[in-house]
Amino acid sequence: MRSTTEPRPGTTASPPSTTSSRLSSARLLDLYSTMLLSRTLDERTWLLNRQGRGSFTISCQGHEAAQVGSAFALRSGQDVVFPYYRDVGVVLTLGMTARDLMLAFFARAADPASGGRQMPNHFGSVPHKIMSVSSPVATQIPQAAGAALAIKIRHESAVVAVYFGEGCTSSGHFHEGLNFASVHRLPVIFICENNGWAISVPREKQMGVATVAERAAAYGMPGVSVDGTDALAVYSATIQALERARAGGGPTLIDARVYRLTPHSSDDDDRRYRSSEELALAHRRDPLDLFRQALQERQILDRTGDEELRQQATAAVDEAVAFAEASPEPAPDSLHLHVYREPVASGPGPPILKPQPLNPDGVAPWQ
Amino acid sequence: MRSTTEPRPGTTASPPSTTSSRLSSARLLDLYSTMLLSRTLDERTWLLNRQGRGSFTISCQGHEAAQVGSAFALRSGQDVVFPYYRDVGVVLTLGMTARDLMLAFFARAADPASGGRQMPNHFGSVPHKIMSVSSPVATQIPQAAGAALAIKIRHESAVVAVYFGEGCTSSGHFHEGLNFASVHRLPVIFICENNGWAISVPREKQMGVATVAERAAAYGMPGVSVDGTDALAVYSATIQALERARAGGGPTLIDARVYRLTPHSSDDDDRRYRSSEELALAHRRDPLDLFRQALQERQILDRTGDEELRQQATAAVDEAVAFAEASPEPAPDSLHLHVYREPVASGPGPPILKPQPLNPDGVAPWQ
Amino acid sequence: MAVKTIVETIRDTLAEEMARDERVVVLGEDVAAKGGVFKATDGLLGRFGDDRVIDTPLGEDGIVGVAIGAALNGLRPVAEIQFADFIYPAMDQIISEAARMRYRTNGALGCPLVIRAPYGGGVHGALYHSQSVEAFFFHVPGLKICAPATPADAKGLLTAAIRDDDPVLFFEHKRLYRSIKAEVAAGELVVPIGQADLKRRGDDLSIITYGAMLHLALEAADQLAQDDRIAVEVLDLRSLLPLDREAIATTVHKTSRALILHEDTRTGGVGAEVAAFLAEELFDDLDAPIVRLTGPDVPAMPYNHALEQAFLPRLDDVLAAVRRLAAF
Amino acid sequence: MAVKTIVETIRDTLAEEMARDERVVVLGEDVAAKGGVFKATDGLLGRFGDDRVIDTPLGEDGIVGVAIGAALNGLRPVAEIQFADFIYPAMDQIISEAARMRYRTNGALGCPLVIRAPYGGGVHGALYHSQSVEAFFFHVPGLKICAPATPADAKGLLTAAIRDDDPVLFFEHKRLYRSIKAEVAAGELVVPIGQADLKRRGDDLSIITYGAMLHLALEAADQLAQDDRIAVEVLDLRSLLPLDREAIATTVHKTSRALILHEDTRTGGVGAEVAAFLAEELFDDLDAPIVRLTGPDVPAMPYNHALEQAFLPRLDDVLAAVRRLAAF
Ligand SMILES: Cc1ncc(C[n+]2csc(CCOP(=O)(O)OP(=O)(O)O)c2C)c(N)n1
Ligand SMILES: Cc1ncc(C[n+]2csc(CCOP(=O)(O)OP(=O)(O)O)c2C)c(N)n1
Ligand SMILES: [Mg+2]
Ligand SMILES: [Mg+2]
Repeated sequence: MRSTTEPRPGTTASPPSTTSSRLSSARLLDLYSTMLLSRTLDERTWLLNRQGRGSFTISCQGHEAAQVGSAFALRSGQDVVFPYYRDVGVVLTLGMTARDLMLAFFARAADPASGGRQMPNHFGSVPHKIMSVSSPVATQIPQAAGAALAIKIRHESAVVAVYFGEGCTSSGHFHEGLNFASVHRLPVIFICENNGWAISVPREKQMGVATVAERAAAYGMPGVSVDGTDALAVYSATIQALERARAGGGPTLIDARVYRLTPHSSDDDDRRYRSSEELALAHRRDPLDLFRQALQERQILDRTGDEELRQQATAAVDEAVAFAEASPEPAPDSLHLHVYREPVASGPGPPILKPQPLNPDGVAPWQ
Repeated sequence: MRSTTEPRPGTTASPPSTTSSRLSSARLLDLYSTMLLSRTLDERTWLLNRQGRGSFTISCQGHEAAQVGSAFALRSGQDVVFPYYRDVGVVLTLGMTARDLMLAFFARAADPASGGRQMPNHFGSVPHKIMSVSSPVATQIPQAAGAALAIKIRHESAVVAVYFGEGCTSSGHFHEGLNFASVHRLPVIFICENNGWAISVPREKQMGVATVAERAAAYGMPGVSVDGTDALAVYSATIQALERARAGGGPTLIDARVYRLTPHSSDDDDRRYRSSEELALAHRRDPLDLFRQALQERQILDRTGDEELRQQATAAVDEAVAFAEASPEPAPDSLHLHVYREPVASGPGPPILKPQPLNPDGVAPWQ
Repeated sequence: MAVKTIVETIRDTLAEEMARDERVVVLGEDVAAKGGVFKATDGLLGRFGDDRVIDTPLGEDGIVGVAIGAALNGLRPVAEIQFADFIYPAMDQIISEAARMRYRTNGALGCPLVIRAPYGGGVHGALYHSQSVEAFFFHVPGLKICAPATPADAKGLLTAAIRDDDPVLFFEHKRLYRSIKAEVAAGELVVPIGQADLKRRGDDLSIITYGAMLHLALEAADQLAQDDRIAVEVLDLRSLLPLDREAIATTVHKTSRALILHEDTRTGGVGAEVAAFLAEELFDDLDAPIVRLTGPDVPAMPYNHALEQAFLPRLDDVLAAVRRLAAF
Repeated sequence: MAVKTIVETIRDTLAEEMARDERVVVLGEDVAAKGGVFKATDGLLGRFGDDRVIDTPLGEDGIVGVAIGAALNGLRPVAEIQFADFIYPAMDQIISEAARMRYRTNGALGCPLVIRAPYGGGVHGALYHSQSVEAFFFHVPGLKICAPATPADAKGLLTAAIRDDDPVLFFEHKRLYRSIKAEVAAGELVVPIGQADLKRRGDDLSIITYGAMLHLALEAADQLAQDDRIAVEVLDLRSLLPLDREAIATTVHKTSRALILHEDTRTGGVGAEVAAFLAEELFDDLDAPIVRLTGPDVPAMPYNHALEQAFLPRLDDVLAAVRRLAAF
């Protein structure tokens, strides 16, 4: 973990830090498996998309260390988490399953996030305190401050973690959220997965500072710049921020420098705006490779062990795809459900007056 | 001018700086007279309000040095200025007159800002390139960046100056405006009249930093903290920012620490939220007194000279009040003008169809 | 029974609900020490402390965003927007987030939140302290909207709003804050959101209205009864969303003539929906055109007194409209 | 004459206007190197340079705020909001500032600005890439709104919008971007904002519509002419604000029956105003109720294909509505 101004990730090649970690070997393997599952699942969605079996995907690839590393510090079901659309690794760490995510990919009724209403990767799971992701970016940032306010008022020990890309730090939502959190010294961690691109807009066109960490100065909160391809560095930065939050020290902004290894989404063609050299360089710091090497160096993992874990991940994804694809779709009529807690009679006048209304409830009554 | 973190103005008592100024005696007297006129005019609006001759006023009192000092550095009709509602001193410096402001106070047709449509102090004057003030705060900040973008694209040497209170620095508009300006290194000066209160909300509940200047770090632009009760300090800070902007060095944030000597507006009762001691302390650093003392010390002004200037200011305000109060009101029918450049036929169907429409144009046709 | 103004009723109701349910918190600009620019939260800080009565930084986006997050995490926030005219920075949070939360989670997660905002003109508030903004939210399924015009309705609807499990916009007409006084019964009063109220009965013509215009309608109805022997029925919508289509249908079925009256500007206002509903569902019942009497299609109400008055629908306008309609 | 899609027409028109008037600049997220997520600004960067084709930081408030300031200082900005669903953060700048600038300066200062935004659904865009947002702006005097449904109208209206001295919201239905192709004459074409267009003539019934629903209406009209000998007249509003009340009155005066069709949700939609206008001004002409066929009152269009289809008005719905109305 470093707090200095650094060039775009991919241009440095420091080895992943392992010393600062207090994780057991079993936990380290767990962390690696979760990264692996995230990657495997993510890759599969691209395949399915190309096969025409799902119309959209958006990726965590390149962000897995930042996601799983940070989420490993959180307490599932206790801490309140606002992920964003790339956070496959975060939600899998917290307890959502490959099935859950594939149910969303196929827009099935059993999708726990939205019952197939939202796009894939718009996560959400009430038991895991994973708040609902929406598409308008950065809206979750002031909401995270609000969730932390509730914690503070109730004197709970939970912490809020909120995730977003560096593009979102340009949004007014970011400013108002961090400002509020800093005034009230709220227990919230702002985690930026800074991949240097907002779709096609590079960091230089996004902000007048070299790092997102510098933005923290406007709120009098620590801005911690960390190599986001290093899972353990992110883990320990998150632990520190958590401890600070729980001790009443207020919020922290973590700037996790990562690289997006895929186009923005299945609708994007990134060759229009970034070079293949840049991408190749980034692949040399693939967080999965780095973490595998670290585990191998520490002799926690060998080649066969790795092969086994990969097969497990593939099997889990295979199973999830089969399960989800066979799972029922929402009924067309369910379109009208859950606008309000109680169904609202938004219909026409009383039937007494118009026994045959032309248009009883706002939709075509003739169907 | 100091760029350090300092306590609330009113608690320090450094003498106004005069050395850094290159203003002639005549210009210094001019500066003082403009501050005096601002104060005199402002005080009169409170009187008129208490007399029931105008339903609203909002004050520049305590901010005059920051306003006139900064505006003295601008080139009227060339630089583009976005003031806010306290900026009596700014607009008088740039060439608006006591008559103009009194026409607005009395909501007369000849009010050059809005023809009596807006509240008093919602300034605007096309020939002076004073952009129109609205009530929703901070909206002018990204607009100032946009005006500066136009200057940059056309390679002009003009600069944009935009004014706002420290409360506005919490708004998303502030963030998006400064961020855009910093990315494009635009020729714009962000001038915060930091009086430590947003109506009843004190600085500590407004931001997690001690000074507004610190907010500049998030945009990689200089944040200059200046004693806003010292007209010449503000003047020279503004000159430096202007030179920087014109040299292509990009934007500057000036944090001018002032104190609001009146309640927020004629609708406010500030005894509910701030102590009379705090106010008394601030009165001891009344910018008008400080500047008069400085001029007296430099023997540019003596007691009779001051008395004369005061009489001139009073006479100008007397004349403006008489003129404006006698000036005609807008015609009620003019309500419908200037919604669009060209009047729009938003009426009913063609007269052929309905010779006697019940409601021809969206307003009561029976009147 | 005490005689109270609307603003007193709002304050007392907030205090009652805060005492009843500790999840209820109040936040907004100047709501704590100052007690709100209209004094609607006066005294709450002293009684409930600064954990539950929170002065926010200046930023409506943040106010509503924070309130949503707090609601998601178990509180029942009542956010104040100082003037309805300043609600626009919060549109993204209100429309994209609060209104869609339950729908997008397929019912898993609600957003119990009240946003109070003084609205409306006629108090020299000029372009930006006079606006009616209800129509923007009226087009957002997932939101509820209240616009009471009497102290009792203010109490009953605010109580219902705070207890509601969905986001409620609560618009308080600032011209009525102190100008309308009435008896308000002590003790709990809940007016269900979505129920209009017949404020006056009559057989000849229905005025459908809400907010400050209710009182203009009642005044007109009195005069028309005396001078013209026209019996006007006055329906106060009170809640705009859900819209009480049943009550609207019932009154127009009875009278066969409808005048829709609101202060907000005309094109795309709430009155358009009421008229469209009637034109579709009660076509056979109508004996006359459906007339809307509204503010004009200009951006907002000017400061100058004569212009402000020219904006507002007046008693004479209502009288003339009713007479024409009754004679149709 | 070249056959073009709507998105090609938009791109070419932007290029033509930029070539004609150097004050025209384009700004938004991903509009430069990427050429826009729908490719509507593709090639402009190479041709006009990065002073005039500007990738902005991620923030719609900033995009529109900057555009307003640029417009006040002599440019003619064309801002792109990547999806109409993301326009809400810019509401304050659009409504409080752009729309009210001329009015609040008593005519002294205009705000010539175009905001382009792809809108509408049926492309698996889910809740937040499918919305119709026109109704929010329809209630804002001071704004103009275009919603073309053919390449020629897209060209003519975009040209008019860029040359207009007032702020224009320009909504492009994303389902039509590439699905509708038609001949577009070379050379200048200006379609005045505020003029609806009769896209098909008929004596029996009027369908009043805009956007993607125009094409559904035309398809239905064809089928009804063949199968039912019902002659449907189809009025394409094209511009929503100013609303062409004259054209609406003319067609309904002729046919005496009106079906209003839009994809946007029902309550408080543009169709409500059209219906309310007719119910007030053409009451004597009407032979049947005014029927609206619209998207349902749910927060937005879901991702799941079956749910998405359930949201959208369908051909069968239009046929059934026309048949019922014609038989009334
Ligand atoms: C308010 C809003 N504006 C625009 C978009 C379209 N959009 C989706 S993702 C994105 C870029 C986000 O960049 P960043 O925050 O850096 O996250 P990343 O995708 O790089 O992880 C944009 C512009 C959106 N979803 N919401
Ligand atoms: C968007 C918006 N929200 C709220 C208000 C109400 N209001 C008017 S001035 C003000 C405080 C402004 O404080 P500051 O920016 O510090 O300026 P000051 O008045 O102290 O000079 C508030 C909250 C407003 N005008 N606009
Ligand atoms: Mg990014
Ligand atoms: Mg202040």
